[in-house]
Amino acid sequence: MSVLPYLVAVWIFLVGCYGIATSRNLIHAVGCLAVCQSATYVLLLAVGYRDGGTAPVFSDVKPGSRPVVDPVVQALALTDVVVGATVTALLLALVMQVSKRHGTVDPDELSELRG
Amino acid sequence: MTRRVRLWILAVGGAGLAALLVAACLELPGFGGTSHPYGDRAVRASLARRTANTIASINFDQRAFDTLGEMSILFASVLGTVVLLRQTRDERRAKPEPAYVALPVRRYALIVLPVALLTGLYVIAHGQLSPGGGFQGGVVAATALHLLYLGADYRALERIRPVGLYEVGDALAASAYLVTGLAGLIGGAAFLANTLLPYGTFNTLSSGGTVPLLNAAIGMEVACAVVVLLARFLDQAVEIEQEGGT
Amino acid sequence: MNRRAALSGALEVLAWWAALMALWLVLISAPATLELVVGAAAALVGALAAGGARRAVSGR
Amino acid sequence: MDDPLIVVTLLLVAACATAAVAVRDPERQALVLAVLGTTLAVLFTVLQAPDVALSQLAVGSALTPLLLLLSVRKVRRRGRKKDKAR
Amino acid sequence: MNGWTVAATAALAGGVGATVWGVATGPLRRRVVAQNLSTSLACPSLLLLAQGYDRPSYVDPALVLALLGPVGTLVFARLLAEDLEKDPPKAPWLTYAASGFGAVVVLVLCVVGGPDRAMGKLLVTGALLVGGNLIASRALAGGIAGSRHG
Repeated sequence: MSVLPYLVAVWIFLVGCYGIATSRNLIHAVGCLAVCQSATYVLLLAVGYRDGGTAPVFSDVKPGSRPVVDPVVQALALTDVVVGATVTALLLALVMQVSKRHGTVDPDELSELRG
Repeated sequence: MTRRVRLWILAVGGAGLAALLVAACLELPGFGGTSHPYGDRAVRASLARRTANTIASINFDQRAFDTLGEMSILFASVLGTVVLLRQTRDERRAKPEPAYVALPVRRYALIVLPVALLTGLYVIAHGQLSPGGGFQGGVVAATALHLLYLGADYRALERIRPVGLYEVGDALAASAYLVTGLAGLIGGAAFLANTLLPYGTFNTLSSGGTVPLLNAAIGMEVACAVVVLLARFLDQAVEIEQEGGT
Repeated sequence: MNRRAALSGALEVLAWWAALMALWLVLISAPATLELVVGAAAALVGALAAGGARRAVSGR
Repeated sequence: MDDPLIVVTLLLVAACATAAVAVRDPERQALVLAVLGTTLAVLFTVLQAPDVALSQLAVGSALTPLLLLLSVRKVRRRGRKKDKAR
Repeated sequence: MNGWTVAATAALAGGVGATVWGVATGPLRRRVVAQNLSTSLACPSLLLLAQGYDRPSYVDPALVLALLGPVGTLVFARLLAEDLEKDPPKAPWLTYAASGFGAVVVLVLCVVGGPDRAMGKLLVTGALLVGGNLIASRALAGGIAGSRHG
């Protein structure tokens, strides 16, 4: 079953998209977006894995003594986790503004309000 | 466009996307394969520059320009949040009441705050040796400060955290990252090139040339950004009220 | 009176600094000189934060 | 894929992500997202990525829940006023 | 798959799996306790993995989890205080069992590791984990009274 990690990443992504599409509360939708983002981390790290490999951090292991996993995908995932958190904060700030202006955070109710 | 029609469109679109994604997954190389061309070259380049943590070497040395992009995204989203959550004319600021917190919880917060701050600084400082770096350490340090809000109340936190200072710190750290890059340019090599400082001895704090400097700049920038972010959210949730008084 | 308060405040920061320095020594793997210098600075920041936090909480 | 540890952690993360979407109330979802952050960190450690695990722990354990709950509190207080006014 | 990773797999599948189910269903008081338990079970698992993979540097994420896990639970105790006041969680034995498990794992690893520098870090992690776990459950059980502005 060497395709399970990829399928789990696809499942998490689809579940997150379903959550965003059918959410009745914008804050819940932002949470589902965070789930979608975590799907990309799972896929990235699954691509970079090597059987029997260890992390390419040589502070406590001699370089070259053990096979290592791919560090490039880890660098991508690492920065994205923190930036994703601040982007989530920006989205929540937008939700607060929507709630302040329209008094509701239900996307269906929002689409009916005009002006 | 009733809700039912939308659900149908979602179901059909979702099923199509799922089928394509699963088909793609079956074509991917097996999980745990041994062909990682970029990884091997990255490890070799990192060891050549005597940086023990290859991921820090990638983030702050081989792809430092990309991290500059990540940092500007982070800076822009914090800027956007500050603009969005400012206090508008029809709102007033109510003083936060002191909250009752049990003594053991308060003592725990007062003890763990400096320990978490020190751990955050440790994670930043040893970014290019052991697992860690500016991004993680910055968030840990910033979260440590807010233990005061959790252990006591928002008034105590406001007393210890002047927001203006952290906004200036955020901008300073971002420009420090840029200046370090320009220094590479002035030094005759490329922008953000790691040719200025000696690479030092392997697995020590001064190894890796400019990686520790960029690490510290990112650490300070992320810490200040998160403090400013949480300051605006706490203001909105705890202090600022509509004129009608919610 | 505030001279004595300032003295006890300084003593408290010093105590926090020593404790955090000990914690730093536990965290790092090899005590090189540069590590100790960075550790001393970090412990000082932590100690000042600890002192400030206690004053912020008690000075209601 | 001989490693049952990877299979267990992957299924744990999948179940927690599904739960995070299935829970509709934002406050309860913040709780599930905090646990999702922890399970993701364990998965990253199993996939030999301690840096990313550290990053996910720092962000997912205290920062994201705090942001979510503060916005829920702001939105809920506005909602309460609207109901009173109606 | 040496002994340590088998123990970690068992702790993850049994313990953390139960907390995921606990946090997704049931009344709010049980969900909050489940979130607190998920931290106090995941941290020993990380320590076991660090020993199983023979990588002392993997203790750093476990240390940060032992530090920030209880802080996350304090966030929930603080901001859900109004909802928790109505039926505060009263399941101390679960929390004590989890802290006991954490303490046992840390002690076993200290004995195996021998008195070197890594043992100090393990003891700090263990102290933070058990202390944080107990304080967080104390806060959940009513340590923070809900107030509109606080």
